This record gives sequence, C-alpha cells and structure tokens, in this order.
Amino acid sequence: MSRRITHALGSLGQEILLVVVILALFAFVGTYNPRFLSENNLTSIFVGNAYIAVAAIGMSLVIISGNIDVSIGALIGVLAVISGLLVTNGYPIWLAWLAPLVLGAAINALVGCLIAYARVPSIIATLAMLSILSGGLITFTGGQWISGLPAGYQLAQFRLLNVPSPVWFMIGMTVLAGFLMRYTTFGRAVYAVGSNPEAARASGISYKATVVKVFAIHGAIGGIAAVLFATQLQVIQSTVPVGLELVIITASVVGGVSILGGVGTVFGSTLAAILFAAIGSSLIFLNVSAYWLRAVQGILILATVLADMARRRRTG
Amino acid sequence: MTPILELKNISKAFGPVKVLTGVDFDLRPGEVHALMGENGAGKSTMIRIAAGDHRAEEGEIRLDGEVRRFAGPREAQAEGIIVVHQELLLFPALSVAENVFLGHQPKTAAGLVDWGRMRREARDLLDRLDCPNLDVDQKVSRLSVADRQRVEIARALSRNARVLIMDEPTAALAEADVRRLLEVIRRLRSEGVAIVYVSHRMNEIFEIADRVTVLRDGVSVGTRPIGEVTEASLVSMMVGRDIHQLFPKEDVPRGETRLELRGVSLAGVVEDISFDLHAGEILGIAGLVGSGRTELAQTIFGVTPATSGEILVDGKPRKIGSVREAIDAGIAYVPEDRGLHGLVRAQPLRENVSMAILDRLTRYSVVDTGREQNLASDAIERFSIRARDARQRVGQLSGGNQQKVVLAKWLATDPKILILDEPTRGIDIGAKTEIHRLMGELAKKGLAILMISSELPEVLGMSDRVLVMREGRLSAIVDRKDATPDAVGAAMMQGRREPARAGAAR
Amino acid sequence: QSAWTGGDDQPTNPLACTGESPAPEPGEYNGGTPTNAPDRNGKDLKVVDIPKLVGVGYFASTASGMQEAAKELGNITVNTDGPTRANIDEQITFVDNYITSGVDGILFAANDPVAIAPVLKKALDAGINVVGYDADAEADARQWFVNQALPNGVAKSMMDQLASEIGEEGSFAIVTSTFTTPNQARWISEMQAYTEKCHPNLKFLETVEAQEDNILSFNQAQTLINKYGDDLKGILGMTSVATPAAAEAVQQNGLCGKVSVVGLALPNAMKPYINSDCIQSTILWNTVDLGYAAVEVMRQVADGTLKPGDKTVKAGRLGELPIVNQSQVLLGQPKVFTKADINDFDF
Amino acid sequence: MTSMTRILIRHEAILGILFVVVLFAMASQNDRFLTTANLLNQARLMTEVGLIAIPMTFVIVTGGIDLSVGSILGLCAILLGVFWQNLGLPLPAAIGLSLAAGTAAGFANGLIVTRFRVPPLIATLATLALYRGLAEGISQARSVRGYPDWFAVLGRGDFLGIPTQLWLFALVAVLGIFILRFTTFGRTTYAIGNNEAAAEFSGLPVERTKLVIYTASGFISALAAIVFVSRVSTTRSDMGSGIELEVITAVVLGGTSIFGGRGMVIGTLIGLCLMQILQNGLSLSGVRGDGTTVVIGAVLIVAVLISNLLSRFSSD
Ligand SMILES: Nc1ncnc2c1ncn2[C@@H]1O[C@H](COP(=O)(O)OP(=O)(O)OP(=O)(O)O)[C@@H](O)[C@H]1O
Ligand SMILES: Nc1ncnc2c1ncn2[C@@H]1O[C@H](COP(=O)(O)OP(=O)(O)OP(=O)(O)O)[C@@H](O)[C@H]1O
Ligand SMILES: [Mg+2]
Ligand SMILES: [Mg+2]
Repeated sequence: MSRRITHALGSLGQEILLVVVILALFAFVGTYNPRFLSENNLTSIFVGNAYIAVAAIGMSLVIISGNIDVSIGALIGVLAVISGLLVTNGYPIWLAWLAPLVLGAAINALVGCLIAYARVPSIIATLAMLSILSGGLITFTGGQWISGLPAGYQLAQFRLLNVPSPVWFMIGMTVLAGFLMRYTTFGRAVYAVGSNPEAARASGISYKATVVKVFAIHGAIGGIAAVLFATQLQVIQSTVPVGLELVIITASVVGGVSILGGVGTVFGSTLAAILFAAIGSSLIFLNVSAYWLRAVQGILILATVLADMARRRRTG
Repeated sequence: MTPILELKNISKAFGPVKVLTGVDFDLRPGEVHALMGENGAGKSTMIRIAAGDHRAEEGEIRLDGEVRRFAGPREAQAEGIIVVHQELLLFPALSVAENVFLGHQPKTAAGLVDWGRMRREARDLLDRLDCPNLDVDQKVSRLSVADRQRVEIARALSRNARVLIMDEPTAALAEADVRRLLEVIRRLRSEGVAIVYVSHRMNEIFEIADRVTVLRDGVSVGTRPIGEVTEASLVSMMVGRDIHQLFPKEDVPRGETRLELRGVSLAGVVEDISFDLHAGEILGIAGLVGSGRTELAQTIFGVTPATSGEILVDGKPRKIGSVREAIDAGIAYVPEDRGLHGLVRAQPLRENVSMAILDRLTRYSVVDTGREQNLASDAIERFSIRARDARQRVGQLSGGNQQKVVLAKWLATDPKILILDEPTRGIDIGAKTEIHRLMGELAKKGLAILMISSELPEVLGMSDRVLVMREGRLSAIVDRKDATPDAVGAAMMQGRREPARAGAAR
Repeated sequence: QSAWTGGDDQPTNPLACTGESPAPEPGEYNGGTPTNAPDRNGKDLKVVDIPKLVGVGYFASTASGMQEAAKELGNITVNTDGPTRANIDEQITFVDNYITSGVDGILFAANDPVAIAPVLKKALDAGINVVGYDADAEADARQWFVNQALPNGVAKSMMDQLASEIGEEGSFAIVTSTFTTPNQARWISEMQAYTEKCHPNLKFLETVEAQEDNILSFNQAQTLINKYGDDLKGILGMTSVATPAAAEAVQQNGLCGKVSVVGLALPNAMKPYINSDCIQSTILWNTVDLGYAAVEVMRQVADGTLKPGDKTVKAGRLGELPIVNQSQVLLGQPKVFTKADINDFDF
Repeated sequence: MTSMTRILIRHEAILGILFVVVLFAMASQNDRFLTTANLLNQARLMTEVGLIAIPMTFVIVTGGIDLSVGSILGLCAILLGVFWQNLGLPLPAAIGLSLAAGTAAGFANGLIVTRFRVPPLIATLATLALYRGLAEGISQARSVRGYPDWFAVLGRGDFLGIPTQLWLFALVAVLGIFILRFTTFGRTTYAIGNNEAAAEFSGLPVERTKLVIYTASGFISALAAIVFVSRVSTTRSDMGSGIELEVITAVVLGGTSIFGGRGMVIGTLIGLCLMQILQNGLSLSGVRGDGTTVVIGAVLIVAVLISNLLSRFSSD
C-alpha cells in the first residue's frame, strides 16, 4: 500500500513541486504585502491566465501523444475573431460560444490527419498552420478590432457562487481531462501512442485515429480558450498575443508533461499556468523593477525545471 | 484435424529484397509448432504477416479454413492471434500493469478503465510466470531486459489467444525462467491453444515442439513431426550442411594477466568484486537474471564508473571513468541490448562498424570514407553478415546479423580485453557456432575474453574458468574441469538469503 | 522624486501650465529629398503604407483615413501592408521589397526611428517620395512627417485631464505597451517633466508593461488595483490596447468613479465605458484624420506643392495644417472625447 | 553514397526543383525580381536568419532544439551597445565581449542540457525568457545609437560587389557543410540524434559534442546580433524576437528531421533561400505580407508531403 502511494507521489512529483512553489510564493509575497493574499487578488491570479491554462490542457494531450502544436496561439486568435464576428452579425450568442469549439475541432482534426495519415511531423504541420492561420486572420479581418459586442455575450465575466467563470472552466476542464486521461481507454491510448507508437500498433491501438482525436480535442479545448479570450473584455483583438503558443507550451512542460511523449498529467499544466500568473502578479507586488520582470520570470521557470530534474534524479 | 491457421504460398519482398518465397505453413489447435531457421531466414517476417502486421504480396492466409486479409494487428488480435514480438514492443513510460493490458484494459460497469482489477490481474499473470518481485506499478523503462521479456509474455497471456505466436520468447531469459515458460506453454496447449514457437535453442525445441518447420533463405525446407528429426538433421536443414561441434573450445595456454579487479564496487549494485583475466583466456560469468553481471561489465567498461576499488590493465592501475578511457585501455564491450546500446539502427552498416574507432579513421578529423568502406566490406565478409551492402541501414538487418555487426564494430577497435554480454542471444545455430569459433580464434591470438551468458551450456562449453555471481557479489570461481552444471548451478542459487561465504569470492 | 519608469532620456520641453502655448516656429527644413524623382505632378501615384504592424485597430483606422483621402483625390492608390508584429526587422524588409517593386511613394510609421532610416534613405535615393506619420524616422531619412500631436501636447492633455479627475494630490500608475516603444517612452518623459512643473503633488506609483495584448493589459491593471487598493486614484493608459483594458478592470471591480482611467484610446473601444459613466474621457487625435492627412501630404509632396520653407499645408477637408519642427506637419492638438461628443465619432 | 544520404538528396532534389520553379514563376511575374541587385539584397536580408540556421541544423540533428537564439541575439545586441556606450569600451572590444557573452549564453544552454539533463526544448524555453529578460533589464529599454561609419560596413557595405555579411555567411555555411558532412564531429552529431545511448557506448564524446553545438549556436547568434546591429545601426532589447520560428522553419523545410539523426546543411540553405524568394517574389507581385505568410505555410506542407510521397516509392 505504501508502495502504491510512493508511486502515486512519484508520478505526481512535478505537480506537488508546483503546489509547493506556488504556496511558498504566496506565503513570501503575502508576508511582504498582505494585499497580495486579498480575495480580489487571488481571484485575479486565477482568472488571469485561465484561458492559457485551458489551452494548456489540450496542449498537454498533444505533447503526451508525442506531438507538439505551435499554432495554438494563432488558432485561438482566429476562433476568437470568428466568435466575435458571429455575435456582432446578429447570430445568437450560444452559437458564437459553440462555433469556436466545433471549428477548432474541425481545423485541428485536419491538422491531425496531416500528421497521422500524411506523416508530416507535427512541428512542421503546425508551423505551417501557424503561418496560414495568422496570415489568414489579418487578410480576413484587415486588422479591424471587433467592438459593439452585445450584452450577455461576455461569458468570461459571469460568476457562479461568486467565482468567475474562467476559474470554473479551468478547474472543470482540468478535472474532466484528468479523468479522461486516466480512466478511459482513449486516454490510455494517448499515453501508449506517445510512449511507443509501434508498440501501440502492435497492441491494436490505432495510432492514426488516436492522433486525429487528440488534435480534434485539443482544437475544441482551444475553442473554449478562445471564447474565454474573446469574452473577457468588450473588444476582441484581431491579433494574437505574441508568443502565446510558447507560453502555452511552457505551461505544459513546466507542468511536468515530458516533451518526449507518454509522460505527464493535465494537472501540472494548470498549476504551471497559475504559477505564471502568480509570478507576474508577485513581481508587481514586490516592486521588482518592471525592466527585470522577464528576467526574474525566466529564472523562476529555470529554477522549477532544474528542481524537477534534481527530484527525478533522486527518485531515480 | 483442420488447421486453425494456414499460410499458403506466401511471398514477401522489401523493396528489391525477396524475403519470403512461396512459404506454406499450417497450425493445428493444441499443437506447438516450432519455426526454425538461420538469422534472416524470414521467421519474424512470416509471423508478422500472420499477425496482420505486414501484408504479403502473394499467397493467402486462411483462418479456420476461410481466406482472410488482416488490415492490421488489431483485426488479427480480434481473431485471437496474439504475438510475443522478438523486439519487445513495450511502453517504457508506462507501468508494468498497463503494459500488460494496453489495448484491452479491464473496465468497470461504467466503461472506465478499472485500475484495481488491472493491477490485480497483472499480478496474477506475473505470478503465473513466477516473478513475484516484479512490481506491477514499476515503470517498464526501469526494468532489465529479462523482466521486459516477462512483461511481453504476460501481455500475450493476458489476451485469450487461440493462436499464440512467440518469436524468441526465451532469448533474454535464463534457465529457470525458460522452465516456467515451457510449463505455461504446455498448459495452454492442453487447453487447445495453437502455438507457434520460434527459438534458436535446440533443447527447448525438442522439449516442447510437436512439429517443426524450417525456413532457409525465405523458403520452407520442410515440416516434420519432432520425432522424425534429430538435432543434427535440423541443423543441416537450416544451414544446408552439417555442423558437428557446437562449442569448439580449444585449449589455449594462459598468458599474462590482462585485467585485474581489486575490490571493485558500484554502490548498491555490484559489491567488492575481485578477479583476474589472462590473455588467451575465456572467463565466463554465470548468474541468475539480475545478479549484476551486466552492471559489472558496464562498470569495467566505464559506463557506470566504479565507486570504489581498483582496475588494473596489464598490471597498471587504470582510471576508467568513461567509455572512452576504457576503449583507450584496450577494452571492448558487446552489450546485451544491441538495439539500445549496440547499434544506431537508422545509420548504415558502414557507419556502425566504424563508430568506435572513428578517431583512428580520420585525418585532421575528416573521416576517411575509403578506409571506412574497406573496414565494412571486410567485416561483412569475415562475419558473413547478410546485408545488401555496407550502405544498408542496420535496422533492416535480421537480429542475428545485427549482432554480428556489433561484434564487428568492437573487434575493429583491436581490443586486448573483450567483454561479451550475451553474445549469442537470438542468434541462429550457424552464426552461434561461428561466433564461438571466432571467440576461440581470438583467444588464441591472445585476447582476454570475459563472457556473460545466461545459457549455461554455453558458459560451461566455452569458458576456461567460470565466475559465478549472486546478488551483486562474486559467489564462486570455478575451473573448467570442475565446472559441472550442478556445481555452477548451486553457486548461482545457493543460500539466496544467506550472506555469501567469505572465501568464495577470492 | 525618482524618474518615471518607461521614459527615454531625450531632453523634454514641457508646455506652459495654463493658456495657449504659441505654435512652435517651423524653422529650416531638415528633411531629405528624393534623388532624380520623376515629375509626378498630377500623375497617378502608387503609394504603399507600411504601419508599425497590421492587425490592430489603431492602424486599421489610419488606413481607412488613407483610403478616404485616396478616393477624394482620385489619382492616388494606397495599399496598406506591414508586419504582423511591431518588429523593426520585418518592417525594414517590407520597405525594401516595395522599393524594388517600384512604388511612387512610401508612407510609414516607424517601429524604430534609427533602424528604419537606412532603408528609407535608399527609397529617397531611388526617387521615391517618403512621408512618415504616427512614428517618425530620423529627419533626413524622409521628406515630411505628419505629427498627430506634439509629445509635450499629449503630455499636457493627459496630465491635465488626470489632475482634473483625481485631484492635484492623487496617486496614479501607468500601463504601457513596452518600454522600448519610442512614442510611449517619449510621452512618458514629457509627462514627467510637465507634471513636475504643473502638477507637482500628483504621485506617480509605477509603470507596468502589457505588450500589445489586451488580456495582459487587463491583468496588469487588475494587479495594480489589487496592490494599491484605495491609494490608486488613476490609471494612465499609454496605448489604445491598454486604455480600454484598464477601463474594463475598473468596471469589473466596481470602482467606477473611484479610480479614473485616462489614456489614449480609440473612441469606439471606449464607448461602452464612457456611455455607462464609468470612465469620463478618452484622449486621442483623430486617427482617421491622421491617415487622411498623410495621404494629402504625400500627394502634395509628389506634386511639388509642398516645398521646404512652407509654413502651412492644405490638407483637403482638414484645411490648413501648420508646419512645425522644421519638417513636420502638425495634425493638431490631441482631442479629449467625453460622453458629450464621443458618439459622434466612429473609429 | 549511403542510402541515408540518397534519401536526403532526394528531399533536397525536390526542394531544389521547387526552388527553381518558384524562381521562374516569380521572375515571370515581375521583371524586377530576377536582378543581381535584388537577389543580393535579399541575401543580405536573410543573413541573420541564415547564420543562426547553420548551428540550428546541428542542434536539430542531435534531436535537440534551441529556442533561445532570438533572445541571445537580443541580449548580445544590447550588450554590444552597453559595452560600447555605457562602459566606454572601444567598439572592437565591445564586439569581442558581446561575442563572448553569446558564447557563454550558448554554453549555459549546453550545460543545462547535458549536465542537468533537461530536455532541450524546456531548457531553451526557460532561457528564451531569461535572456530576453536580461536584455530588457540591462538595457533599461534604452536604445544605443550612433555607431561609427566603419561599423556599418559589416551590415550595409559591400566587398567585391557582394554584401559584406554574405561573405561571413558563406564562410559559416561552408564550415557547417564541411563539419557535418565529413568530420568525426559530424558523425557524432548524427549518431547522437539517432541513438544517444549507443553513441555513448561507442565511446563517442556525446556530452562534449552537444556542449560544443549549443555553445556554437550561442556564438553564431551573437555574430548575427553584430551583423544585425550593424545593418540597422541601433540596438534594442526586442531585437530578434520570434526569429527562432523562422530559423526552425528554414531548417525543417530543408529536410532536417525534427526527431534528430537526419539532415544536411545544404538542405537548410535551400530551405532558407526558398523562403526568402517566396517572400520577396510574392511581395513584388503585389501579394501582401499576410498572404505571403499563408503561402509559406502551404509550401512547407507541400514540400514535406511530396518528399514523403516519393520516399514511399523508394526502396527504403
Ligand atoms: N523492414 C524491413 N525492410 C527491409 N528488409 C527487412 C525488413 N525487415 C526484415 N528485413 C529483411 O528480411 C530478412 C528476414 O528477416 P527476419 O527478421 O524475418 O528474419 P528472422 O528469421 O526473424 O531472423 P532472426 O532469427 O535473426 O530474428 C532479413 O534479411 C532482413 O534483413
Ligand atoms: N535500467 C534499470 N533501472 C533500474 N534497475 C535496473 C535497471 N537495469 C537493471 N536493473 C537492476 O539492476 C540489477 C542488476 O541487473 P543486471 O542487468 O546487471 O543483471 P544481470 O545479471 O546482467 O542480468 P541480465 O541477465 O538481466 O542481464 C537487477 O536487480 C536489475 O533488476
Ligand atoms: Mg526474427
Ligand atoms: Mg545482463
């Protein structure tokens, strides 16, 4: 029994490390400036990167399956704009919320086919998608922002039990995906495919179907992230934050998903996304000169990664 | 009795290379049908066709008399055709239990993966193979080769096979494990399962097989009931000629001390090992799986440098902190896991053979490809490697031929001390004889050879002295004349829980 | 008081605290001249507009002003094209390619005044008319620059507005895009100088960076609110991305009327907040007019009707625009949009 | 010639053909395209990406990746300015120090990857943030301008009628081709990419080779920074951001396997040129930047698809 617990802890090592780091950060900054721990600020931290955390869940699936997606930032941008255009052109709000999911799934299923059936390595397929989506977005919108969004559209501003909806989405999606990955044959197939595609084939698991499904799910989750992104403010930008894909990938890998495939959980990436938001907020509270903000972020990410490596070596 | 599985007139080619030509094969329920042949004869290829992994260009597969075409392994599995693959298709990042059940996990009523049942059933299966120490929650990446082989077997057993195909399931197993596996096979046979059994080990074949089919160069030489063949006749069917002496060990006068270990330890794995190895000597190392033989070899070779003790080469203490230093000291190591440690499968034969001596093939650090080509051509000839040419990717060669490439690679370093870790694992009888002959020849030339083998007859047949390891320690050193299976076996097993006798190691 | 973060270290020139400042003298022309430019008087012109980046509302609206002018003039076509990120290198490549393809004129908004200079000089050498708007290059690398508002004017409008909303003793923080953006850095420096001179008791807290990312801007504004609590009376938004995001943060926190947001933003993006009385104002020049003026100036430069030494230039529906700072055309003073008039504008 | 290089040649052949097709297509669209002046100018514009792509080919052949190159470029550009203006060093000394700093940054990447065994993607994701942060912190967002005229020769001048930096690029490229193709170092690089453990068991200096490659990547990024600063005559901390994706696109378009073990510098060069003439040629034919981006994405997929298709018919 204790062995089982050790194993469980071993496989959740990175998640625990992240929780410890987050708590330590909260304690430290909270001592320095108690306002950091105010309900308001904690909420902001959780809301701040919620759409990144949600997108990182899909990314984790992709990485666990042994692939990568560098086009997710552009996809979120495209889907957000589509959602905004639908609603400003008089389509019902529910459609504007749902369409990104469906379209995201469809677009990424296509990418998945390219990877699975045409054997284009995922980084190449998604690099290409990055170009196509980000270029296409500008061509399509001409750079106009979307404003004049109707009331009731701002899904990300809703609250349930006084908790903002992005937090619910973040937690809900994490639990759902965590469950999917652990308790369904599909989830296990994702690990199998990422760990050894040839062995997966020999075990009767279809590599192609699994990869296409992973990408489709990732696209749908990207659609949710896009809706959260689009509905947080009263305008929708027609450009994507620069380097969003890297932030999402970083959240995934700092969360303990092995870039070599087959390893990791979705909980880690959510924790990592929260950690990033907490770091960003902390540095302002600690009066770290904004010039050095990014350097400190880099050091913290590096430290987390190195601590993880040290931990893995100790536990073998 | 109608055959359950029948292959008719199967032909298969990889590009221009014909691998199988018009092969017929049939399998009846409740029989063990052995498949034999030299390395590269096409056994694995035939199996993969039967399992839906490869598609044959010609011929047909009949299942229960009906012609079938499998689109992939999944369809074959659905019909109960299960394969233990030669190259161990496992998921390194996942747990043992999951490896056993991936693709057909037990589910709860809600259709979810039932982890508890999965772990329990995996435990039961492993217990059936008598490996109680194998933790079902362990990651497979941390298992030894032997344990992986057990997992692979457990995986095949976990599916309810009608046809169980085992491609060299015992290659990585020691005697005791083989016994247990054969028992399991007998039981399955009595339950009516049809079994295809591939092995290069004669004694297993005679013990378990009902019929045997021999492949030679992609052609079926014939199928015989086991009672109608002898070891000699089987060998001549496989090789096309007679082979008489299986272990052609010649006596070579013992030369000066080449390698000496004094109290070498690798903390926690190998403890306090001392012995000496002489020029012209073949020193066998016997031991149970997991007794630390491989770790010892890798310590000497600098992969995991010793944490204490001294290693002397030619009487002088040498610091061996890396593979490079070991090579420079004249040590070569043929690893047991050739796919992982021995070869770069995606690269041509030529580049593999030259890999360990690249620095000697260069001028101003530019590789002299002419000399490299010669080296490779020589190796192909000397070891009779079956390859299209020196440019063929090593990954495309059969297992035995890959092993020869590893040997060639290490002999190219012109070593003084050669460590062979399971040198003939998965190698056909012809090649095995050749390798044994080669070992004798090398010893005669003054090479000092350290040979690890889990095949007791091989150790006893080839060694001048036998060093027995148990739980990371030296338990005995036995001279050739005293080396009987009983003596060595006893040293391997004795007092598994008692502390080793002090004097034995010295 | 320590220097404000985010400024540059160029000399500042704060305006007088009250009353109209006299328009600066034009001085002697210091722009460049195209070599061997063909006679383009009255001919059809093919002009390319290369903004800092495409895909943001700001430059979409300048581009629409350009199309308006082009339509009005009839003998000029303008094509907007540029990098998707405010990236100096890519912008240079765009200019370079358009030089090769042979346009008559280049309109640009520079990501970096120095970095873009060599390639603009190359354009001048190729006989192309070069006119800047929004963000200038080195003076001799272009002919004219259409200045939306003088930095000290922007600073005065912003700080006077802030002081009027939060009082002379309030504390405020700044949300900007990045510290490396020259325009914002210039404005921040001028704002500091002007504040020291005219609103010495306003308390500057800090500047945070938010890229051109509206969610990040929102998060940063939110963090500032959380950090300073009641001490924070005002947020200055330096970009058209940051200002609405800061307003949103104020609104979502229910701090309307308690925390003021003063900043540069497109009226359309601010309408929801101003119309709901959460935010009082937004400051901006008319970006459509900026693009419009740039094309008008380009036409006249090509025609030869705008020459070094001129003191004003006629710019279509905008009337006479003054020439300042040797080779700049001044669009005017920044405008403060309030609930009273914001709904009259659509850009 | 080995069977492996035969395949590669094949991919290169495809790419080469594609290149020629595009070249003629573009030339027929616009008579200003196929002129010496334009082509040389394009070569000048692609030098920085090209320089970094050479060591990146090595990095990717080992199965690694270096995402921090753009940040190293930015950091070195800033350091050049700081050393020269703020510390008052002579410019050549500042150049030397800046190159040294880039080398050190690359070395640090190498150490993290080899000593601490952090997967390269994660390691360089972290240093991507760190180095960019250092650049911002050190520069305090100030640009350094006003470099002496002689310095501009490197980035804007000519030598024997050919842009100065092109000579430098050619030198690095030839060195790269030679080392990867003919030397033990190159062999080791391939072996590491194909099977690191086997390379280690063969006594090849795995760690040292990787360390050298990452260090070289840092050094060349610094070199690119010098060229870049000289070309644009200013230093800013955001220089080179996003360049990593361009570089990786060129390398993978050139046929280098993202999984390591396969690839050639020649391929990278063709990939690079193809991208550049597409950008230039399309722009000259009146396609806007966003359209060009879309086309490049499509070409990336098409190139990989064609070569996948052909390799299926080959004997391997
Ligand atoms: N994917 C492949 N591509 C090209 N040739 C192949 C491929 N797989 C096998 N071969 C060739 O087919 C022949 C038969 O190989 P196979 O693995 O069936 O032999 P085997 O009888 O199982 O040998 P061993 O006893 O060594 O396992 C060999 O010559 C091998 O080189
Ligand atoms: N990668 C690994 N991770 C953890 N433990 C290992 C690993 N490889 C081997 N071991 C363990 O180390 C011990 C020594 O193994 P080693 O492989 O040296 O034994 P051996 O006598 O050579 O047996 P074999 O017949 O398997 O080669 C065993 O207990 C084995 O389970
Ligand atoms: Mg085989
Ligand atoms: Mg062993």
